[in-house]
Amino acid sequence: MARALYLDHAATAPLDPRVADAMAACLADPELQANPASAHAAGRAAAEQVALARGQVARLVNASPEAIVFTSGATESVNLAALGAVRACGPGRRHVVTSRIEHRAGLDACRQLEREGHEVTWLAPGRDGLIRAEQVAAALREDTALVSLMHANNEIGTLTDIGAVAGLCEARGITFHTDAAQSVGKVAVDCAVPGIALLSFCAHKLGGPKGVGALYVRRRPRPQVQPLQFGGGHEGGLRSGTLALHQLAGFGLACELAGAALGEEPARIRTLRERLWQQLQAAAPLWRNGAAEPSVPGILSVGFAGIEGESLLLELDGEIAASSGAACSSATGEPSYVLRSLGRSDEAIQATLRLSLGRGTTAQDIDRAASVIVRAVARLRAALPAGALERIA
Amino acid sequence: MARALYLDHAATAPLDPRVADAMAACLADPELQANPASAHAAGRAAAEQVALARGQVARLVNASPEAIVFTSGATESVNLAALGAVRACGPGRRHVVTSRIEHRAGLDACRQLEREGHEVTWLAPGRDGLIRAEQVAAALREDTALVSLMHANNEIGTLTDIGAVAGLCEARGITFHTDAAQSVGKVAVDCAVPGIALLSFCAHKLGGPKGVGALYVRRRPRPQVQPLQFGGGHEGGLRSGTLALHQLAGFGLACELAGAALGEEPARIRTLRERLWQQLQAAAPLWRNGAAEPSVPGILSVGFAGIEGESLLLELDGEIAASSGAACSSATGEPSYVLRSLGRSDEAIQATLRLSLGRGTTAQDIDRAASVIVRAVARLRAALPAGALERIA
Amino acid sequence: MSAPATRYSATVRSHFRSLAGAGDLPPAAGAAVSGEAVALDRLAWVRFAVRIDAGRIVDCRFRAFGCPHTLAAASLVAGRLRGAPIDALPAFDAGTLACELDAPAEKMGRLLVVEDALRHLLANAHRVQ
Amino acid sequence: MSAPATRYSATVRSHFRSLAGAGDLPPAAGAAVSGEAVALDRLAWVRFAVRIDAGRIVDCRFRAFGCPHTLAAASLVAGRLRGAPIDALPAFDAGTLACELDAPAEKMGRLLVVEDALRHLLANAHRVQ
Ligand SMILES: Cc1ncc(COP(=O)(O)O)c(C=O)c1O
Ligand SMILES: Cc1ncc(COP(=O)(O)O)c(C=O)c1O
Repeated sequence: MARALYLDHAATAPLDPRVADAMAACLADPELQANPASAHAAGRAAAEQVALARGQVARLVNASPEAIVFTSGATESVNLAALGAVRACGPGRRHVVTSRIEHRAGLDACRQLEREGHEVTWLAPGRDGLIRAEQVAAALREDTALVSLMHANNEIGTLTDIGAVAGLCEARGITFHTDAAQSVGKVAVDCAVPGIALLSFCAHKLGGPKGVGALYVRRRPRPQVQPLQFGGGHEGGLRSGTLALHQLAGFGLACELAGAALGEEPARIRTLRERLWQQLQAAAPLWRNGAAEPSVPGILSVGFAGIEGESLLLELDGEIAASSGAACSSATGEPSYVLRSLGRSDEAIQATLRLSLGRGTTAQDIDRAASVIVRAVARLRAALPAGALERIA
Repeated sequence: MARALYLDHAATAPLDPRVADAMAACLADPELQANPASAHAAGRAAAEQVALARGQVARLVNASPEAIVFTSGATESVNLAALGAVRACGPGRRHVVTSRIEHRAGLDACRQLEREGHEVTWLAPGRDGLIRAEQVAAALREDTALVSLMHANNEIGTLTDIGAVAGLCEARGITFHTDAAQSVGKVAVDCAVPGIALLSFCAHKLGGPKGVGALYVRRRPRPQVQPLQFGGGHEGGLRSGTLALHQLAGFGLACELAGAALGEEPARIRTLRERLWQQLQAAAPLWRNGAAEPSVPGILSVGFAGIEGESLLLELDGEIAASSGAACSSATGEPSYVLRSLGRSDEAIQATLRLSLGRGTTAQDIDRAASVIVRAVARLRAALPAGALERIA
Repeated sequence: MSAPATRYSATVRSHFRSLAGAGDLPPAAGAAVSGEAVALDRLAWVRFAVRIDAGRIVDCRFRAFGCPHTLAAASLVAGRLRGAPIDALPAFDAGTLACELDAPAEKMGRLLVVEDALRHLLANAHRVQ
Repeated sequence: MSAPATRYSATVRSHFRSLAGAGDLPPAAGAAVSGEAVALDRLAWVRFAVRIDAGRIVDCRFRAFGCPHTLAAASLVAGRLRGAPIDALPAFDAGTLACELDAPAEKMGRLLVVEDALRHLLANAHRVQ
């Protein structure tokens, strides 16, 4: 069986082969085996490589290297930002603003803050999936400790105007965090935008390895952040634990490569996505979740009337690897709360496919994917009872 | 310049070349690039490899695979155990028992618990570096939530009788956690010993990659643990975040290899360590920190009268990579609190060298190391003012 | 980012792949009888149609919306009904279907919809008799 | 697990490697004078000894306990004193030593011990004169 066409880059992107090579070289190099925190020559050699990677990562988001805290991934970054910033606040600031469409990391971190006695305002998106700066403005209070809103949504790809939100927070002295796991390396992301205090991202969404991420922590003024894990005091005291050089080297190179591709790649991917959307019209009735723009280029969330999601996935199994709206957002498999908060019915949610494109995706791939999906949808619909097409939408 | 002799295995062990190869293969395999949480064929293939690694890791500590929670390293495991178990307790149990010689991860996590209003009993070791079960028994209270004691100490290698301590906790229904980062893979470690509820370890001390570790969480009865980071609900809800297959595969293989070597290797290493200690007698006056036994085989902490630590390290630079007592325990470089709690003076602490052996260490290495150290100590002592040899000890 | 890997038995896969028996009854001699059950909250909707002639089910077709197990169960039932004498029909309930398809426990709710559709079919068929 | 990587200048490395001037004064003509300073809390202990003959320092030796910068500073001072006329000695303090050795700020405390030992030496030398 030929390998399935991979259209699940938003779940994780395949490791860039150049990054794989660099990591393998790092793992095999006897000179780079020491602990970067060790004072001896071997440790210093490792520390130099860490500094190099930190610079590469920082550059992609226009930050200074000292503002980058390495973590184990975006889940940790988001938790460190949200839990850390709020727990570090005095009792006078107990209010948090976030949205209903954050990634589970942000959502569950804010739920934990509620359990810890904080009050959370959960902004709801419009039917277009967008959270607007005016909603944030209306939610801010005297005692707001943190605003945490994702940049690009991982299920529907829509972008929040974080510049506008950051500006609001800046004006009021409120810490603003954005989860940029789905946007860094896909569109230009600039930490120097006034008001961005904390910004989360990770390597494996942009061609780097899984298990490593970063939190940008603004230097001046530096937001107070309580660490999640304590220990030797690495990463400016914010994130203790031995640094994994091969992971950082892979992350660094992936950032450099993604940065170099930012000129052409977004437009190419966006064009492919719209081509896919056009070709899928042959499977009408269907709908698109979330506004087409503003968005990151590579994510298309589409629902097919009369389709049961699990059967569609089995139809596509071995042909196309994609995510289902039935279970986009968790390791446990519940219907997407993101699509639900866009006002979709549970039936419509489960009939959804998230197709996400990446660097390796070609026009040929898109054509093949569209024809496979159109055929699969047609076959399942051919067996539907009368009336089902209308009721499942 | 020939590569320095690496005697800093307790800081981090060089990656086993077989592990490096397996990880490189995993990073380069197009079939293994998906997210192990994805339902499609590619995701399932990755999930199968995760299960394999989980089994290998579990086997080394005689646990069931379901009891293994993957983390980013021992620092995270220790924090998850200590902060997690205590935060999950009701307000009725506010007391924690630990020691003054824990790794900074355990120490700083317990300091954080103090800041959160918990009461911590800090057990002091004897001059031999040992914490005794009787001390624990005397410290237990009605409201004790957690006992957290390391198995092998990372600076002096001494072993705590965790079976005895676990038994005490078992009898009283108290959660017992042990930081076994320095013992797993070095001596037999058995999670099935009655009373062990939580056990932390990591890959990079036993020939695996940096940036990955595990927390053993007993199944029955399962200790309550509040996660450090929230999200998709991976790892039984205890540790959310995308799993990094290449890291887990490397960890798994390293555990398998370490397990296979447990028959012969500990005795070999212990013999080499004692040979080193004997040969270093030529640099008398000198002393050994901590009891020679019970201990993990590979750690020798030795102090040299009249020696300034930084000068000794520079003498050895390029010849021997080892850690200094002046800065064993942190990324920031303070005198060792472990040696201080053994009753050593600050002068004696800074005159200390931690030499730690590992799988690659040979008898030849030991002989060379001893002669280099003896020569270095002699050269520095030759320049000492009269009386300094006696006063710095 | 995705559903837990549900594994499908060979029987499920083969019925799902062919969807044998899906569609409408072709015109023929005999009485056409149908039975249907819907439970959209369980994502299952199944309709059986049979043609009965001389005390025997001479043809059986199904239409269904649902997961692979639901579709496979409907297809399996349709195949077994075809040719069966009306007074000695093979007995099916959700339990036997789950067993034949090696379905996980969480699929029982959906298989009950198949069972319901079959029950309605049989009730209608007996009324026709 | 270890100290922050302290970098050493070429001057420090070269003096540290040779420890030129370490040891005791060999017997010779002229008056032997010494000066010493100890600060164990700063891990520094330095002792200079010079032989003075005909208004000139004809030999200088040091003994020291301390970090590479301390040892290098002592060695550097000893070398410069050797041969200097007693009424036109080169001027050294911790600042000039730090500058010559390219020492980081945290080493000033130790270099002050070298300065102190030198000061005591000179005081004793002038008394002998
Ligand atoms: C928007 C967003 N935030 C956070 C995460 C979590 O990232 P990680 O898998 O690195 O923990 C993801 C991806 O899973 C994501 O899409
Ligand atoms: C006893 C002990 N616990 C915890 C750790 C922390 O491990 P990691 O570097 O994997 O976070 C170490 C090593 O640094 C250790 O020796």
